Order: sequence, then C-alpha cells, then structure tokens
Amino acid sequence: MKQQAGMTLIVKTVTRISVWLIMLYGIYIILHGHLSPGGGFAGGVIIALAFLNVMLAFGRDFIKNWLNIEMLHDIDSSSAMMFLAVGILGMAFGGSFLANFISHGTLFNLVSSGTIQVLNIVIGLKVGMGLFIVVWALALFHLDRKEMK
Amino acid sequence: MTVYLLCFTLFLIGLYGIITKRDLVRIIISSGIMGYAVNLMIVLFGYKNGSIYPIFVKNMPISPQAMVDPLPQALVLTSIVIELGTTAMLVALAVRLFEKYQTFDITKIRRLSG
Amino acid sequence: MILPFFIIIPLLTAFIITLIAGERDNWAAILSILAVISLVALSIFCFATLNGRTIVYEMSHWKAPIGIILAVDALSAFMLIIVAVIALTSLMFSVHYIRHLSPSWKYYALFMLLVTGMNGVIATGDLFNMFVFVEITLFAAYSLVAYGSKAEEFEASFKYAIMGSISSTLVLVGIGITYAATSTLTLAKIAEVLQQKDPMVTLWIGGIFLAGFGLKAAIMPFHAWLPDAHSSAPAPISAMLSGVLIKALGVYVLIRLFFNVFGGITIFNEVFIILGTISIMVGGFLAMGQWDFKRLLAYSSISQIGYIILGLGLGTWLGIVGAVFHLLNHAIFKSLLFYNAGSLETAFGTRDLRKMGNVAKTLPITSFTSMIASLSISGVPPFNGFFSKLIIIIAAIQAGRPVYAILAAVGSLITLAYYMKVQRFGFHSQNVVPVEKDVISFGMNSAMIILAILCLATSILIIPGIREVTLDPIVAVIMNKTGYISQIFGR
Amino acid sequence: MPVESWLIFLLSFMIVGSIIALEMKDLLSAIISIGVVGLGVSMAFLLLQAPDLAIVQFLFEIFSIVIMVRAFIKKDYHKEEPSKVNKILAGVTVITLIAVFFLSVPLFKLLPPFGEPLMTTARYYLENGARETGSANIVSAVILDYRAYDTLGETTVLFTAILGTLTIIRIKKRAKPTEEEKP
Repeated sequence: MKQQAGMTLIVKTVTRISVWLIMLYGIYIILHGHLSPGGGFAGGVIIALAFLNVMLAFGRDFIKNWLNIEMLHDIDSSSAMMFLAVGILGMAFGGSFLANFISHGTLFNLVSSGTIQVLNIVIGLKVGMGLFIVVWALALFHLDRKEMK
Repeated sequence: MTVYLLCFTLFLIGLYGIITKRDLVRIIISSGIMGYAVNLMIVLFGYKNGSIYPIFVKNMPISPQAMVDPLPQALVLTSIVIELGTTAMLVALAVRLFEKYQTFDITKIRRLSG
Repeated sequence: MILPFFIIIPLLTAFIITLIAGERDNWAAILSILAVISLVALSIFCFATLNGRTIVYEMSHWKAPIGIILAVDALSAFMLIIVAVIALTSLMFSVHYIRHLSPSWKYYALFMLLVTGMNGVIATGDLFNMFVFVEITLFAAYSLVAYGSKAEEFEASFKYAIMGSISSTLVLVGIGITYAATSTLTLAKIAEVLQQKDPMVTLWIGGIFLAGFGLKAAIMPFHAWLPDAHSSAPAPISAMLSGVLIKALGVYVLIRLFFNVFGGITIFNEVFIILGTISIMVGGFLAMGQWDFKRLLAYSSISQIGYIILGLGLGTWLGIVGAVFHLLNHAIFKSLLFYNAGSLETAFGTRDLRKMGNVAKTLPITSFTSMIASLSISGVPPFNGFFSKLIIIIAAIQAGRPVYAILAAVGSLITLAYYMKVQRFGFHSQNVVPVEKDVISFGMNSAMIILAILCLATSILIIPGIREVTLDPIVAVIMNKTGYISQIFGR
Repeated sequence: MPVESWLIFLLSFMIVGSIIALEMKDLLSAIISIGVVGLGVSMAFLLLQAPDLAIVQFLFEIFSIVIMVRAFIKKDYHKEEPSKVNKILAGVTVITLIAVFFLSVPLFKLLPPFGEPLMTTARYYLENGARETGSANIVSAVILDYRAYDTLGETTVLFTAILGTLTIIRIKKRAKPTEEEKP
C-alpha cells in the first residue's frame, strides 16, 4: 500500500484535467441555485468530491501540500459565521432576522434574488470544505494508527 | 396507497435491521434505510398527479397550479443533509470502537452493562 | 425583538470559538461563560416582562403559516431560564474539570451548540424547525458524551446515536404525516386544523410523536440508552443531559405537542399516567441496585421524569403545577448530584461508592451539598423536592386515583432509600482514602454551592403570593389550548 | 397511472436491495447494495418531480458510500466471523413489525390519497414565490427565504456533525498533542 502514493499514471493525468471541470461544474451549480435545480448543498458536495478525487488519485501526502487544511477549517467556520451575519444584517436592514434585504433584481437574471444567492454561495463553501475535512480526518485517522504500530 | 405501504415496508425493514443486527456496519446501513424511506415518504405526500417540478423557466409559461408541492422537497433537502451528518458521526464512532475492541460485533462490545 | 438573540448569542459564540481556536483555550471558556451569563439575564428579563402574553417573532419577515415563527410564552421562558442557569453552573464546573481533556476549545464550541439547540427547540413555534434544532442538540450531545475518548464512552455514544437516529426518524415520519394531513407546519395552525379532522388522525400522529419524543425523554419502555450515555459523559455534560436535555427535548416537547397542539384527547393522559408510574417504580428499583454513583443517578433520572409525566397525565391544575415545579427542582438537584459525582471522581478517581470514604472530612463542600441534594430529591420537608412530590401525590388523590398516589409515595420512599445508601456508603463510610488537598477548584465548589442554595430557595415558589407570578402563568399556558392558538395568530 | 406504477417497481427494487444489503455476508457488497438503494431513491425523486432532491440525494449518496468504504473496507476488518443473529429476537421483531404494518394500513387511508395533496400553504409559495423572492426555483425560495431559519439550523447541524466527527476522531490539529488513553 505504501510504496506507491495514489493510483496509476492514467488516473493521475485524467484527474489533473477533470478536477477543474468538476469544480467549475460545482461553482456553476452553486451560482445557478436560484434558477435551476441544485444550489449550495449540491454544489458544495461536488466541490468536496473534486478534492476527494485528487486525494484518491494522488494520495494523502500530495493533498497536504496542495491544500492548506488549516485554511479549510477556517473557511468552514467563517462561512458558517457569514450565514449568521447575513441573518443579523437582515435584522438591521430588513426588519427581521434572515430577512431578504438585498434588492431582488429581475427574475431569471444570474444576479438576482438578493440574499438567496449570497446564502447559496455561503452554504456551498461551508458544505464543500466541511465535508472534505471529514473525509480527510477519517483518512488521516488510519494513517496515524499505521504509524503508531 | 400502495406506494405509501411499500414505503412503509422499507421503513420497517430498516427498523428490523437496527433491532436484530449484531454488526455496527449493518446497524449504520439500517439507519440509512430508515432515512431513505422517510425522505421518500415525505416527498410522496407532496406529489400531485400530472404536475411538474416547481421551477419557473424563462419563456415557458407554466401555471403555478400545475406544480408539485415545494415544501416537502425543502424539508427533505434538510433531512438528507442531517442523514449525512448522522452517517459521518456513526462511522467515526464505529471506527473508534473498532480500534478499541478490534471487532464490529456489538455482542462483544459490552463494557457497559445493566 | 429579543427572541432571535436566544439563538444568535450561543451560535455566534460557538462559531467564534472555532475560528480563534488553538492555543487560546482560556478565551473559549471566558467567551462561553459571558455568552451564557447574557442568556441568563435575557431569559429572566423575558420571563419578567411576559405578563401572560406570547411574544411572537416572524423569521425572515413572513407571517405564521408561510414562514417560521418563534413563539415564547411563560412555559418557554421558564424552560429558557432553566437551560441558561444550569448551563452557567455547568460551565463553571467544566473550566477545571475538563482541563485534562485536550483541545478544550472543541468542548466549549460543542457546549454552546448544545445550548443553541435547546434554546432553538424551546423558542420555536414550528414543527419542522423543532426537529432541526433537536438534531443540533443531539449531535452536540453525542460528541460530548464521547469527549473523553475512552472505550466505554464511545460505546455509550454509539448506543445514544443509534437511539437518537431511530427517534429522529420516527419524529420525521410524524412530521411527514402531520404535513400530509394538515398541509402546514406551524404548531398553532396544526392545532387549529386538527380540530376539524377525524380524531383518529390526531391519535395516530400523537402515537408516533409519543414514541419519538418519549425515546428522547427516556420514559420507561424507551429508556435503555439513558444510563449508559448519562453515566459515561463528563460530569458537567451529564448534568446538562440529565438536568435539562431530556426535559427540553423530551418533556417540554411532549407538553407542547400533547397539551397545546393535540390537546383534549383523554387517552393520552391515561398513557402518560401509566408510563409515568412504571418509570417511577422501575427506575427506582434499578437505581437501588447500582454501585456506580453516576449510573445510580442516571436511573434516578428515569424515575424522577416519571413523576413529571405522572403529574402531567393527571391533567388537573394541581397535577400540572406539581409537574412544572418538579421539572425545575429536578433540573437543580440532579445537576448538583452530578457535580458531586464529578468532584468525587476527580478526588478519588473512581465512581464506585464502595471505594470512597471520609468525604465529609476531605471534601466538606461536596459532602454538604450532596447531603442537601439527596434530601431534596428524596422529598424531605424544607427542601423543594418535598413540595413538588407532595403536590403530585395530592393531585393524584384529588383526581380520584389513589392507587397511583400510593405508588408515587412508595417511589418516593425508594428514592429516599437509595440516596441514604449513597450517603451511608459513599460519603460517611469508615474507609480512609487518601486525597490530595485542593483538587476541587473554586469554580467547581461555587457551582455546587449555587445549586445547593437554589435547592432551598426555589421552595418559596410555592408560597401563594409568589406562585401567582411564577408557576401559575406556566400552568395557564399548558392548560389553555385555544389561548395558545389565538395568542400566536394575534386574535 | 404511469408514475405510480413506476414508483411501485422502484420501491420493490429498493426493498429487495435493502434486504440484500442487510443479509449479505460481505461488507463491501452490503455497502454497494445500500448505494444502489440510494440511487433508487434518487430516481424516485426524479419521477416525483423533485430534481433538486435527486441531485442532492445522488451526490450525498456517493459521498456517504465513499466515507463508508474508506472507513470499513480494510483488510483487518474481514477476519472475524459475525456472531449469529438471535433467532428468537428476530422472530419476535418480525411478528411485531408485521402487526404494526397491518395496523397502520387503515390509518394510511385517512390521509389524502397519493397524488392529491392538500397544498394550502404550498399554493402561496407557488403563486407568489417567484415575485416575492426573485428566485425562479421555488424550492430555493422556500429553503433560503421563507424558511431560511431552517437552513441556518441545517448548516449548524452539518457544522456540529463535522466538529463532532473531528472530536471523535481526534486528529492532531494545530500541532497540539492529543492524549491517547488505552482501553
């Protein structure tokens, strides 16, 4: 298991291209959450799966250098806080907690629907980072135990 | 009616699994089955014959009367996310239990009794 | 305007703690204590300014059946106070107690999420929202039970998580069926619509919710998870779980659903009475056989919850006064007893009552406060537990159910018996066990002293002049179903 | 009715799949069968005109399968022989559950029949949702505007679950030594 980090060359080459496509698709899904099926949760999972793809193809050591796990933790908690901040801002400007206080724009435009889009982005970030951290932690758990033995 | 009952059967299979299985992984799987059944049941309650998804599309006038109920879908979205959280947490616990006891068998994991 | 802050304050604190986490663990403790102090002040202010009204807050600016509302009446405000006060003492106790469990910021973050979840459950007026916050509470509770990473803690946490997942799924089934039958999720609207439906529907939904939330309240046939989870957790968390969690998630929700929403179906009262009495007796007998102090306390919780359920089931004014009063009292003395257990564990490194000794000399405060708590919980006159149990027993006689009154009195004697056993073997035995000086910190001692004082002080709530402004509005809310509906819709 | 018959077919398929998942000896096969059942749920959502849910269910299913495979499929996990299921317990459970099933058949008749929901509050969302929130996707409008507070709770649930999982797993974050207590 240990002698070869990650999978074969073919997988690695394909992954190198496909990761960005997957991530782009995730971002598309998040940004169009108010127009088409999908939204923050679906897009967030797609982004997490893109990271997961890299981890499975290249191995855990690679991803440690490629991504700053600390930063993922911080994005995870700060995006959760941003959701709350949108709520509090709604209280200040919209008269009620989580009120949709930004202008709604025109229906069917990409930038429209006020806080719905903002919240979709926030949720996407939160879900993407958070779920990847879970898989990362589970993977690291086995690594830790193996080193101990 | 038949659909409801089949869905309920799925739920009961999950319940059966949780009660009788002696293996942590099977228990986690059973709780997942129960979750599927409930999610599906809630969406079934919101389906309206001959209607389409509750999303408006540009240049395609659809009457709101011809749409399915959006609220159960919103509820189930929440419930799916919660399900994933439960699964992650149960898996983490099961892995730690395996590390401590070297087994997935719940009959052998019995430090607490009474 | 103040209602959303019951959720915002603890939630924001939890997020800030996770953001600044790391070496600054002290910050986490200070921040969470500040947050909980503000919650105590806010909830007392809220209760004091209610005057029998219901405060309704419309989330996202949408009216009741369309959006989610927060609705706080006397009962909710009362529960909010209990949660905040017990959380405060629990945090005071934690600061020193969990020092040996590394990264402690996670502990505080999860603790604040636990408080968020309970506040959310109590404050909400929406059925599905209640479910979501129940889940937050339970997830935080599972991870806090497993916090010490010992094998039996994982085992207890796994059992708890499985039971929690069964009960949540049942609750979700109930929510789905309620929605199918009524096409709304606002509790008050559900109550209104169900009045016009076939009573069989209400009966069915009620049965599912009774199983779902009964599991969370650990009423007798659904109690199996409780002793493990409550005895394995760190002591301050056991106090939170036993003291408030099973009440906020179990008893409070049962009251809300079965009195304010489904109210008026007598068969549920019968079920409550029978389940309550079974819980009293079986919980008591199981507690008697335990030598592990925390396990004994956990079984005793089942028995004491039985009293609350019995009082509610009687359905008379007096019975509900007793139930509400006992709910408050049990939160106080059970938390205190768990702190005692925690401080004994710190001092002796064991929870086995037979391996302790000369506590009165080495740990005077622990010994003294545990004496007060034991007397309270077994119903000895000057303390609060006596009054609430007495009221429930009198109510049972008045309601024409002398058998249940006798059983409740016998249950009280059993309680007295096993707490005397605790005092005899645990605190005043002849064993001489060496203990380091000053293992119990100032924070732990003051938490115990505060609750011991409250044990005495809450007895005055029963004095007629004070009862009219404290307990009576709560009972009025519970007994008045149409009032609940009309207050929320502002008619 | 085509939708209903398709659903009956899918549900029977899922019931068979979940029985296989529970009774299969091998862990990997069990996990894969449950994945197939999850995909069946996703297809059912598509049939029920819930594309949002179909996407989310599909992705979350993949994710939970990955978590379960990563966590449970290790070589050293396969050594043990699972202990026998208690026959009496299984029998009693099956009988009880069958009784529950037949008791609840008349109760399902009290609900509105399949395909005809009441939709009293839902009608408001459909008629006014797009105008009032500016979102063409009414499900998005419901979860992020009308019931945004639920979604805040949901995000918090996920946050709690992640924090809890990390607490249970105890990886070394920020170079702080974790203590390992031996059982």
